[in-house]
Amino acid sequence: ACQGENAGDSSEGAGDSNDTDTEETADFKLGMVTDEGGVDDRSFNQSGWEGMQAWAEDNDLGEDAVKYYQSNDASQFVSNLNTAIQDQYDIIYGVGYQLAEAIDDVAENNPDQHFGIVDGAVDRDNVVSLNFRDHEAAYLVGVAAAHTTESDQIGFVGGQRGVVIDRFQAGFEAGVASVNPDIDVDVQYAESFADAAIGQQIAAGMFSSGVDVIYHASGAVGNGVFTEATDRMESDPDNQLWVIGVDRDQEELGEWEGGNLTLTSSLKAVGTAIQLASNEAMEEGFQGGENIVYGLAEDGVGITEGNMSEEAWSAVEEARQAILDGDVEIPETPEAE
Amino acid sequence: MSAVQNVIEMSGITKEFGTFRANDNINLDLKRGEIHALLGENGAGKSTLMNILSGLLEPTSGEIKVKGNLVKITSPDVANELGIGMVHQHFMLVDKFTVTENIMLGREKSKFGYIDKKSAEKEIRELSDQYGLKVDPSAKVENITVGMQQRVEILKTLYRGADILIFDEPTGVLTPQEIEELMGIMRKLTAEGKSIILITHKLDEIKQVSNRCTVIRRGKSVDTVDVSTTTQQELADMMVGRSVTFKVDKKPADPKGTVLKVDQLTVKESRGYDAVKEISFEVKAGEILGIAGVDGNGQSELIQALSGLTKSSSGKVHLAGTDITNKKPRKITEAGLGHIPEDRQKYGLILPMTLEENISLQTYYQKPYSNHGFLNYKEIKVHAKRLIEEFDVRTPSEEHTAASLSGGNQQKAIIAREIDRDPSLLIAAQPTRGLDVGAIEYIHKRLIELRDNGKAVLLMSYELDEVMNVSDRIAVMYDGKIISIVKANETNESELGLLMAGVPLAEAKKQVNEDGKEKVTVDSKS
Amino acid sequence: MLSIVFGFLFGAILMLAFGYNPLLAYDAMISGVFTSPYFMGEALRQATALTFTGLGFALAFKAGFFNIGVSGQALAGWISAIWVALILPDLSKFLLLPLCIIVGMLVGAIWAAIAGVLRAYFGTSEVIVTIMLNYTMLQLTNFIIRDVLTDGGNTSEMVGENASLSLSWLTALTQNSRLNAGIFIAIIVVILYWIFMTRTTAGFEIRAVGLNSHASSYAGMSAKKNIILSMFLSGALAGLGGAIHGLGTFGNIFTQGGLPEIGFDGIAVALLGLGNPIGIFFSSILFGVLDIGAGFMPNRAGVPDEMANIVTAAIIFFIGANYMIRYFIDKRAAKKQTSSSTQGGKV
Amino acid sequence: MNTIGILQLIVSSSLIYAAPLIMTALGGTFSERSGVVNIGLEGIMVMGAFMSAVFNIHYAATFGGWTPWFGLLAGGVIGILFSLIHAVATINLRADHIISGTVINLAAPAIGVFLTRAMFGAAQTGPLPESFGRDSFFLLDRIPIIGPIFFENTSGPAYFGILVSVIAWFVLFKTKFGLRLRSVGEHPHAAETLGIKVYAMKYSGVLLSGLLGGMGGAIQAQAIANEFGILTIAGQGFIAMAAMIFGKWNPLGVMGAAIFFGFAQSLSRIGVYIPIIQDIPAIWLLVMPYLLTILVLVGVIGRAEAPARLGTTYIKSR
Ligand SMILES: Nc1ncnc2c1ncn2[C@@H]1O[C@H](COP(=O)(O)OP(=O)(O)OP(=O)(O)O)[C@@H](O)[C@H]1O
Ligand SMILES: Nc1ncnc2c1ncn2[C@@H]1O[C@H](COP(=O)(O)OP(=O)(O)OP(=O)(O)O)[C@@H](O)[C@H]1O
Ligand SMILES: [Mg+2]
Ligand SMILES: [Mg+2]
Repeated sequence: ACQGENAGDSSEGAGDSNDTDTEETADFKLGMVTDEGGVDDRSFNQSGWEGMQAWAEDNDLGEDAVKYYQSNDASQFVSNLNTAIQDQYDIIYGVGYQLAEAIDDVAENNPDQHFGIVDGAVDRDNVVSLNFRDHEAAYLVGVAAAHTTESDQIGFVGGQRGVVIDRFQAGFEAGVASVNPDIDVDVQYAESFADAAIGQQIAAGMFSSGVDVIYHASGAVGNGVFTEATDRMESDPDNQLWVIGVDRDQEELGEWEGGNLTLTSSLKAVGTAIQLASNEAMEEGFQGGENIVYGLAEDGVGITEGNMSEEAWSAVEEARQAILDGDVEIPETPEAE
Repeated sequence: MSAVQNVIEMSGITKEFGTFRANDNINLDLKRGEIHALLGENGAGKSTLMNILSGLLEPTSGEIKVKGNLVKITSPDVANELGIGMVHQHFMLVDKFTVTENIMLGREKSKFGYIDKKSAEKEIRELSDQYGLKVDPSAKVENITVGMQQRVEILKTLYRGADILIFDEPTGVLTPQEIEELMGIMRKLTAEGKSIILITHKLDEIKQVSNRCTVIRRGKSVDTVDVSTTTQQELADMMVGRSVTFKVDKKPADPKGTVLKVDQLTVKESRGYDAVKEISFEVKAGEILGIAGVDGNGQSELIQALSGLTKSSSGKVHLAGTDITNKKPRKITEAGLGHIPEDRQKYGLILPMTLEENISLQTYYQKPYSNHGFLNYKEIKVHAKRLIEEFDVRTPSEEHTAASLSGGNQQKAIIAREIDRDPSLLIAAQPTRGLDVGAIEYIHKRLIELRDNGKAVLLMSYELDEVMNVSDRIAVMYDGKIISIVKANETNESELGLLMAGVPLAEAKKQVNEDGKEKVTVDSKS
Repeated sequence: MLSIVFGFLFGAILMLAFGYNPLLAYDAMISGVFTSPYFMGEALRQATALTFTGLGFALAFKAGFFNIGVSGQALAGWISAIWVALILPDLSKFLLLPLCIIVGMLVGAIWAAIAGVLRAYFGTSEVIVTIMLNYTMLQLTNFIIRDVLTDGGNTSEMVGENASLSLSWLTALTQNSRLNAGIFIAIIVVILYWIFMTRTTAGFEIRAVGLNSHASSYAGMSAKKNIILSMFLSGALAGLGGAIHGLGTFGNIFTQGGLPEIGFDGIAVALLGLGNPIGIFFSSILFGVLDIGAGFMPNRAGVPDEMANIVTAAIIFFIGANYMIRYFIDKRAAKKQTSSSTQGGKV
Repeated sequence: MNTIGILQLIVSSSLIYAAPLIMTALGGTFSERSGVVNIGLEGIMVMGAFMSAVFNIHYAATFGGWTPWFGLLAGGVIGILFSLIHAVATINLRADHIISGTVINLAAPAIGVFLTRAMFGAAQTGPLPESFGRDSFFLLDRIPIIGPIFFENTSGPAYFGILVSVIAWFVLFKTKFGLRLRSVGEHPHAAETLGIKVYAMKYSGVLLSGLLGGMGGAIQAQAIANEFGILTIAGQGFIAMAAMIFGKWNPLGVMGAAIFFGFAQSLSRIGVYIPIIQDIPAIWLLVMPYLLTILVLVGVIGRAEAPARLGTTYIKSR
């Protein structure tokens, strides 16, 4: 198969200096197909790609061992997967639940090719599914929120309703309730992952109604939530508001003149999951047909300390331990209203 | 410098559009205080020449001297500076602007960009008083009469201080009264030392006001003559290059049964008031009924209602025995109506479509032009070719767009289409507007031919001559009503003029008689 | 044609300016698509959907309307076709497939006709109405997927074999691409569209109304009827495209954050094809190739795939500005002429 | 929440959404008043958002709190440059206005992201150091009832937009420039015979749309999204176009329409705090802004009257 001599160019960022021809050296190679958003989305896709790069470096495989394929539209998933197949990889990962159907489809037609789906489940012998206990992380930030709120009103802003965001909502609500069942969680969906103005409007409504901590799981919509919070803090610094970030450490979004209002962020280590799964596959063989779920225990999800109070942090630590010990049951779907 | 000075001298003007020569070595001079007529067939190159003078077009070659100085008129602004102003054939007015805005546009009185409307309005009022150009400065142009629009155009040039005025076919859209008024204004302007170039197809107007006349044929100047010593016939012959007849040749009418019967028809105008008020009349087979009247007295609305383009609010219309009241245009067409619409480019043609498609615009859905919803272009083409030939529509081919035809030929195409359908009634609204005498002659002939074949014709025109020469009976409309119906051969221009002004028939006859006597005495004295 | 060359040239210049190798990029794009039956199949599959949305936009455009809502109408066709297929999985293929497609087409048509009716009877701008209906359809579709087709999920079930457009020989021929029977429907529709617009009285009326509504009503055509009809047909084409995209490309539907790309690309395709159905078909293919080929540029040539969009935009720009190209050609021709004629004069 | 609280929320959250729309729709108004259709507003917003984000990141240290306002200017400038393409294409090269606008919409996101990748190594710029934040209007916020509702902690850019609307209205209807601009959109031939430079006026119209559209994008980036990425402008340009038509090409009407869109959006987001509205099923609230717009348009506003020669190419007679 032909791999462009310049393949390194597309793998911007880390370890880009090595220009020597390493075509033949890589004996285990990974491909990745992004979902809409691209590899440098400072979030999900990027985390996956960085994980792959780190994996290549750790195993001294050279940069040609990993490559990504960018999708701008849902219709490109299948063709990107097929492009990747032509380029011959040991495992091709699809990042994002949107790719599940496409992987299912392509995996059926290419039984000898190994695939991985991140954040989704495909039940085939040549596919490994990597999933996350998002609800565990959401639970922890829920605990943090409950220990931080003064008004006993907390907000949750979801992007588009669906299985994945449901996990966030359910975990978060459970976490809050575990601290104080009387706290009101105001749940709203933007029905968008893009329009920040909607996020800002929702946040404005929530803060006005007395909410003082908002957790968002809504992609770019969340930018609007942060904007609204910082705007309010700057005009009224005495009234402390908090926002909780999602998927990666969103501390930088919470900067305002007088400090930082990112209470904490729930983390989802897509890259770690890919690294772990790939190493295991390389050493012990491909985990075809398995659905490997990464939670707190595997460092697949996590939480940042952020700007939590000590009290909140120790409560979070405690809750984490309880989860690890299997002492709490966290729901994956929100309670029906 | 002599007392009689040439304010304009155009010499050897040539203008080419691509390979086409619209002006070919034309010479023209204009004396101070003179009204100089420019005469020529459609497409002879009159507007082109004047557009060059007013800075809209640049000549391919030739020289222009203004007040003795050689000048290059590279833009309308330059023309303005030189004191040249033009009233265009097609009004250059912004409909949605007020009269004041239109007049001051480009020469706004302003402080730091902020428009001083008050002082502009004041100046406009002064000008309008000075020359007797009545306008309402604050009215929107779309709401004023055509006559007033024309006065706005004239005011535009005066407001810019023009002393050389060009009028391109100014009377085509005016009523006799308005024309009369315009002639007066032109005389007044020249009396104040302004000079005028007048383009018109109407020879009597040339005789009436102008001093000299330059005739252009096919882009070349034929001659410049002294109007007082040249007859209308001579002018016309010079223009066309052959001898033309003015008198419409027609046998007396032989009316038969009623074709169109209009009963108590009332039509609301788009803004809601009644434009046509309980009108009743009939048109018989084998006759031409003319509708005379000053623009804006309900003629357009009447015709729109008859042809189904607007709905009437009460009354009945029967065409060849069928009730067509408020029927859809197609039903009415099928009941036997042919219609040459007033605005040929807006209603009559789809300019970007080919001539053949335009010629089958009324029949495309019928056999043999289509079959079960499918068009038969073979038949359409055959038909178009026949009509183009028969009606002498000048076009390179039937596949050229209607837009590529000159106005006269566009009109011929419409007439061909409508007459060929053999309608029992033909409504012809302003069928010769803006056309040259040759074309007019032809169209009048076809209308009379139609009548002689036993069809009914309803002819609406603001042109009194046309109505009188072509119609058998004349209905005069005033204020939405038919004030009177008179026989064409028993009336005269003065009587019609009075009727059009709303004077009842008996009164009008009386006045005409008295006037006539007076005139005779005046004449005999001189 | 020339515009396409200029478009690629422009892209090449831009790439050079940013230090990329345009030859490598274009080679990656072209050979990526054309050396593989699979990717040729994919390009054609993408072209299939664009042909429909392009024709849909073009039809309304001919009638004088700016149907910016092809996206929403395509989505309407997509969701309803999938919905029908999921409701009636046991119907025979013979019945189910046409039913799904027809329902998709109808729903798209009705969605567009709303704008037509409002325009005809209230004079409401179809531009605003179709923009608003786009967002409405997006929300509605996501709602239906979540609350009707699934229990809170983001992806509907796959439709059964009986509602599938795939043809095994076509799939085999193109090495498992998703190219499907839709391409043949597209070709048929292109021909039907051409016949309809140029050879039928209804098409004649739509063109006439689009060019001059006054003269059309004078000639007995109903402006209202034609406004509604043209929007209806425009939506039907878009809906058909959506249905075929849904059944053929995906076999399901999923919640989306934005309107489907095939809608806005369809507008571009229509403009590229200059409103001529054959032209639209070929520009769809060009778009398909660019779209699929772009995927090869980052990896094989190190050029960001945004470049493909820039090239596309440039091509359309040059087509729109063909006056400029004509102008220069004419000028050169004129120069030649004058020089030859002066020569002739000397002789 | 008490009534004043709800009102304040409705007003401020309507304005949040409206701010970028007002500017962009005003831009469209200038362009279309001069006779040039500009569906490229979306693309122009993208470029404005991109440029302001870049500016913000690079110059935050230099300009401090004033950065967003300079960023607004930067967005406007790039908007002008981008609209120049549209102007040249439609005015000189006689391109179809819609084709040219589509080109801009296609090219802008591609170029924006392309350059963002080149400059930041990612498809998003990341958070901007300085954003517009909230403003209270000196003294005005002290007015009882009205003050807190309208003038306290509210969107500065939105009020800037309102101010620009009033200026735009004045320019369009009260000045020499406005009269000339409108005359060119209505009847370019007439304008030409009066010595008005038709092309120059059209250029002004289109470039103004670039300026204002770019500023609209800059507001979206610096007041709302607080970054630039492919998702920063997601259809706002089209909504702005709708607002322009809705407002009948009159700057004040356009402003009203933009605020109306903000209001309708806001109702669906904050409706949960308002009695009665909170009982409406969510899906209805979600589609309400759009359906409400259509209903208002049909029921109240009726026929929109575009400039007479909108979208037609003017060819100088020479
Ligand atoms: N812009 C143009 N491009 C090409 N040819 C033109 C153009 N304008 C005018 N012509 C040609 O020049 C000829 C003269 O046109 P012009 O308008 O001057 O005629 P005219 O004498 O004013 O006719 P009319 O009496 O009908 O007004 C026309 O036959 C037309 O073919
Ligand atoms: N821009 C143009 N390019 C090419 N030809 C033109 C142009 N403008 C006008 N013409 C030509 O000018 C001719 C007449 O145009 P115009 O509108 O001046 O009619 P006209 O001379 O006034 O005729 P009529 O008096 O019969 O209405 C047409 O044959 C048309 O082909
Ligand atoms: Mg003329
Ligand atoms: Mg003429």
